[in-house]
Amino acid sequence: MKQTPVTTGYGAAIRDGFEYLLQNHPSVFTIGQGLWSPWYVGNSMTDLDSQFGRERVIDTPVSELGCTGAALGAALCGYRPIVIHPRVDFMLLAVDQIVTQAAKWRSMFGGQVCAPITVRAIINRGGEQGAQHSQSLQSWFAHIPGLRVVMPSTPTDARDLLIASVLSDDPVLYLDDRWLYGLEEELPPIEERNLAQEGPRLTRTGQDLTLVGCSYSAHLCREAAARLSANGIECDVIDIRVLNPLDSTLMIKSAKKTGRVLAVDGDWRSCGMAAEVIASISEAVDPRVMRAAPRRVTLPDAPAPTSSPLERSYYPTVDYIVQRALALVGAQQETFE
Amino acid sequence: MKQTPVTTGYGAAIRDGFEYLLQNHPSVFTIGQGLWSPWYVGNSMTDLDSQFGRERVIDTPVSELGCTGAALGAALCGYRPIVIHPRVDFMLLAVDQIVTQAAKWRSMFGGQVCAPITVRAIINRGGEQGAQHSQSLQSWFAHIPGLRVVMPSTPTDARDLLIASVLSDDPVLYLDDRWLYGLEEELPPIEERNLAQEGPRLTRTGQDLTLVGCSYSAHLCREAAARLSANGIECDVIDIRVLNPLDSTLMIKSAKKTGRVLAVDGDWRSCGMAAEVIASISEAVDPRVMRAAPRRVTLPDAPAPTSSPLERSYYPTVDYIVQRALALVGAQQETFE
Amino acid sequence: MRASSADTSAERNAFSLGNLADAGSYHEPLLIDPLDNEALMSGLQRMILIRVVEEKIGDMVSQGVVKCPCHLVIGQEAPAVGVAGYVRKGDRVFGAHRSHGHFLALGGSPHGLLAEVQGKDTGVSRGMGGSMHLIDIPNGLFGTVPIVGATIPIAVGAGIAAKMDGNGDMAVSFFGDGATEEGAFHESMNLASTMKAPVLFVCENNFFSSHLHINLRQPDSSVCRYAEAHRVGWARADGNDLAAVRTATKEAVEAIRAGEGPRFLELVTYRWRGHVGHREDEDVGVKRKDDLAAWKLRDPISRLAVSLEANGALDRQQLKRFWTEAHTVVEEAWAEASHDQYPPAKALLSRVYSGTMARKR
Amino acid sequence: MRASSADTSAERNAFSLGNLADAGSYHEPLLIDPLDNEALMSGLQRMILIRVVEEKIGDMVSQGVVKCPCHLVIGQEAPAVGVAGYVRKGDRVFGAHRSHGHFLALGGSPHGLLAEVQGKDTGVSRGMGGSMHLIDIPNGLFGTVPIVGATIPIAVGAGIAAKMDGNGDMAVSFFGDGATEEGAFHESMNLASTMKAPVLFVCENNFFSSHLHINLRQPDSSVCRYAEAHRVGWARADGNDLAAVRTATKEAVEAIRAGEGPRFLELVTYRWRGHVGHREDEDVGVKRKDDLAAWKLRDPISRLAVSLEANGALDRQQLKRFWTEAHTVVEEAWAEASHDQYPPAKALLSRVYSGTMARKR
Ligand SMILES: Cc1ncc(C[n+]2csc(CCOP(=O)(O)OP(=O)(O)O)c2C)c(N)n1
Ligand SMILES: Cc1ncc(C[n+]2csc(CCOP(=O)(O)OP(=O)(O)O)c2C)c(N)n1
Ligand SMILES: [Mg+2]
Ligand SMILES: [Mg+2]
Repeated sequence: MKQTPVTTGYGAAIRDGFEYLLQNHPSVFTIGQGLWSPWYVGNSMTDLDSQFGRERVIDTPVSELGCTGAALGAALCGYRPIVIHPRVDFMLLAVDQIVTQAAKWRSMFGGQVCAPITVRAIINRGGEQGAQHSQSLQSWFAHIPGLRVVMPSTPTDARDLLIASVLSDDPVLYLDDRWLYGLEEELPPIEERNLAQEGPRLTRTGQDLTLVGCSYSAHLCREAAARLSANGIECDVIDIRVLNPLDSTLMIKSAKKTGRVLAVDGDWRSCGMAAEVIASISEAVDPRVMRAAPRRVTLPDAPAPTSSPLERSYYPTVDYIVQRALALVGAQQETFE
Repeated sequence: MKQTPVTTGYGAAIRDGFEYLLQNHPSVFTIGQGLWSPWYVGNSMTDLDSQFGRERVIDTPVSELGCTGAALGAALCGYRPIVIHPRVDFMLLAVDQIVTQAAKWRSMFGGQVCAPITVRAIINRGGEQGAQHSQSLQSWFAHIPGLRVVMPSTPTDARDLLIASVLSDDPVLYLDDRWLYGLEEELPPIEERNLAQEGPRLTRTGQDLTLVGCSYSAHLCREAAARLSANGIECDVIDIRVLNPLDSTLMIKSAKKTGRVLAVDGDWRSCGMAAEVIASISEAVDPRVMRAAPRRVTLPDAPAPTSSPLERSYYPTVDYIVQRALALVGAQQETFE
Repeated sequence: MRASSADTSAERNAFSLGNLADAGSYHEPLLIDPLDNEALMSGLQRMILIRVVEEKIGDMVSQGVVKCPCHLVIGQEAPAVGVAGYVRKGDRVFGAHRSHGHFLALGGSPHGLLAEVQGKDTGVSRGMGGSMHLIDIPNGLFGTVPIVGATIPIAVGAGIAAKMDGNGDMAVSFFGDGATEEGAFHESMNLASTMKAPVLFVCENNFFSSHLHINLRQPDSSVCRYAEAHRVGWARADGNDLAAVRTATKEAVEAIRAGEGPRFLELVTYRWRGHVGHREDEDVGVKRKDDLAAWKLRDPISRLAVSLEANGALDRQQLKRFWTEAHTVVEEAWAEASHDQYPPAKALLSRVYSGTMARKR
Repeated sequence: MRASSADTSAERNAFSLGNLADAGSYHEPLLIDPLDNEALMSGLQRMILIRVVEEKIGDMVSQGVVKCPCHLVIGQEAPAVGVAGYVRKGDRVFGAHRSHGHFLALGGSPHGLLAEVQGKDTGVSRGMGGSMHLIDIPNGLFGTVPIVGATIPIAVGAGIAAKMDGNGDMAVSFFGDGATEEGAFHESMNLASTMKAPVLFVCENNFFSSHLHINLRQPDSSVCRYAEAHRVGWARADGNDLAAVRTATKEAVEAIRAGEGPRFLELVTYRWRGHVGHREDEDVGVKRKDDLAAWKLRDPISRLAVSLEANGALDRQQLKRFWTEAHTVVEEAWAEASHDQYPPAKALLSRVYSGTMARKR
């Protein structure tokens, strides 16, 4: 008798990660807004409170800075808290605790303490929510030494990188994107991984072009690569996965092979993750090897709109990436004015 | 009888800007911590309170978020407040009001309001102050659409760009660096400028290498260029001045001419301003024109230390820039493994 | 002067909501000063308009026509209308995520709101804001945004501006009980108190922040104790009683305009719909369902109508007409908005900076 | 239940500092319970050690030998020492920018501190923190940092951890009056109160935040009103009276360990030096100078010494020995620290992440 494979969605996979952690690691607890609500954070934490008790799954007042600081405090005392921010935008109120405190305590105290706090924030954009409910800002946090930044693009990674983040002795920002919650896959058994050993991954190989992205953009890159392949263009696709500290080995190697790079990111352009990809590659690859100038696909230089027609043109799409990739591959003839 | 030229220091030039604004524009006021102190913000605001009254020069409780929000509120009501954060680190508590509010209100309300708030924060590093008193983070703010980011590197710019920032109808982050306060120059008469027309400036020309930096790094670049010139290497030096929105025309043009770029920045590397410079150039310049891979000089990937020997090795210096520039110029023979 | 909290335990009672929190209380007719009849009649009309607009939006949300997140104010119409009665030209009002009522109470156009929630260029925010970002400068609404607590310091700044202007104008900050948990709230109260800024802080305490009851988020259910701590004069009133809201507002606004500094109002009320969206029961448990049934008997509209009828100021026919008129206005506005255009493509980049276009990507 | 601030005006007096704020008061000998003599004697010794260390650091700052910013605690020794007397193993203490006293009161080594302010590898933070970032886990000091208010929520988290541990341990958060203006303070108080976290909040109210008197930053000078608002049991005491500090701490700590949740202490005191650095008069105007002279008569050390002498617990000789011993300890520690090594170059990158090196540039 043949078994049909059981697939798990991205949101449910995150929940699996929480369940595993709460079950196997007594030092883990989670704190943040919406944890006792049936809907606040999608299906990613459903009923964890009844399963593990409201002492370990703590819903909070509307106090982002205070709650993040509290999680850090518990982390300094041997716990491995996961603080939840249902939107990146809300988390910005807690920047001091994440960037000026958590990321720096280890180095500032000569390596005598570690702060194994995981800050999980959700990118929850679209749906006409507008400028204050749509920011992702991974580029900001990837800028900060001492803070590991993780963005899974598949259900397996969503689960396993969550576990690795929480088990890391360093502070970690873990960002998941609600637009990925629709993805499903068959999950392998859980394996505890060392986050320090995780990094970018080559998820498809080709000779013509290197596509680099993280999180939902990595997903878009994979889709675009499939479409481009149908057009006879074969891509290396790199899913960044761990944005900070960034290991650029793979992307440099790929750029040397293809000579062409398209960096895709769902954040803004200036000083963004796509800029980092291009800078890292440009610094390390002999320009004579490049067959075209590298290019970025990012958000336009504007806050997120609400109106649906504007929203549709705001976010990078597979179509747009394909179109830019085609231009890039034809770009040996491109003229630079 | 020959007159000796009267020179003004960077800090005093900022004070001149405040004085001009408060004298000529009744809608201007300033609010923040330390404004009634003789020493808190160096000599950049000395005695403004007694000169213009404590209703227009307002010292505040230790409430960064509240005071920044209050300045924004006054800006929405026709005033042109300048909110002062004596250190960038303290300003991070106000990120929501700067990034999620001020930078977005215009677009979010369909262009019906403007928020002419100027946030002035001071980069005040060194002196063994350590990790929480030394951040600059211009790269963060240059990442945000809707927020103009200004970093003057000369006394004249310190004064005139402050005035232009305050008179701009957009929210502006104006960052000055205490390490520049020692610079002196003869100031031309004040001229009100349109900030939207201001941008990077070529402060020295040469054929061999393009040096790009902002604020104190622009100063280092100028010094390094003088030293390199003595070694027969002539540099284009670009002072970015306005980091966001970034006009990359000048740096692209220069890179096409010199074929070599060294981007210097006093902020961290990943997703930083130096990455943006390199990405902007790499995207726009035919790689065949480049004579070497572009390079970055930034802070190392660590929080600021306190101990003086570590502090000395932490910040980019003229020596280090010269050394990297020499390597770059010899880099046609550089091997890329 | 050694002292401790033991010394002050007695008056902690002043900070309990008592029967104001009891869903079963406050069903009897309102105490109305006949001098206030006229204002209450127009207030009633305004509350009915808000109710009808909100029900329309709720229907359109349920049909999937309106897609932006809408936080309906049904059941909480009185605070907005009561306070708006004392807002004059020159005052600046700020709201939050649940601000359709504030917008309409100040005289905002139903068409402008209904166009905005559809993302149309004719919306009050030109289609760039949706339900959560409303603005109406001509009517004194200087902005509403959904970052909890964010407009509170902004309102203090508007108060500072009003003080500098010297015309006796004030700023008004509407927010919920949840917002009092944000540090921004406390920083703002202290700043306004210290600077004697003319700000009216209005907390609509509806017991809930999203799914969470205030008893799970704070050690006590009345938030006036914060005003007391920050030395801001405060008053608490039944937020479902337009007459009581008006009285409390009047006193507070007089003090503010007299230069006495900020004032704080806690208006106790209840929302009928879920935190976001059109449903009644999207959030939470049984207790809330029972309470809701009782709170519906404390409906600010029908209780006022009954009282005005008892008073002789209102008759059945007139009341019916109020409802019909509101429905007509709303249906017409909706129809018009439905035919309006979306913002042009260039709106995305042309509205970021003053006078210049932002860069495409 | 309509109510207003008019109803509570009477007990606002409980939140005034009264003569605690009067520099001319509290010069008479302390009220001492002879049972406390032993603890007070060792407290006296500890306060003397703090004073001598601080004076040494001040001298070294003035000579330019110590370069990192130092916020001296001279004149404010009693709160740290008094509270430390009730800190036990398992408790976690957090401080801020002015924390040399907290470090030493908990038993921290003078050499570790003096090496740290010189940036030496043997310093308590291995030369990576300087004066403003101290840590001493073995003695319960879990960290002090100079971002005002930042350790308050962190301490609440340590309290939550202690509660989860279930051993009756507590967290202690030391901060100044200025810190009560940060939103983080209020969010923390509410969180601790709601979660009944075992946290002792200790506010050393020295009237000043940098150059600015509390009357220019807040509408009232006692900060206990915030504890009252957040429903955290509080007590206020003369922060220059070690016996009073001990009594207040004892009561608070007993309540905390009994599971009653957080407690708040306001300890009224005064700093003798400028906000930062060694000088007395770096900051401000004449008023402060006059006050300082009077506050010096309220010196926590000499007032306690006089009282213990009156009590018969202490004699002149012994007191002299305390000072001499402190000087010897401090001079030896300084000399040793001066010869210690700086951190190795690789410390910059090897301490950023656990187990891996960060990238160079
Ligand atoms: C800073 C921030 N944190 C969290 C949220 C999510 N959120 C939106 S509305 C809301 C509830 C606020 O409750 P309250 O202030 O009482 O207003 P109400 O919804 O009851 O009108 C929350 C938590 C947010 N929008 N912003
Ligand atoms: C967030 C932040 N804002 C401002 C400062 C600057 N600052 C350092 S100490 C201090 C005074 C704080 O006063 P208080 O809390 O009363 O402590 P004290 O100095 O009196 O011990 C200020 C404003 C800072 N370090 N961090
Ligand atoms: Mg509410
Ligand atoms: Mg103080």
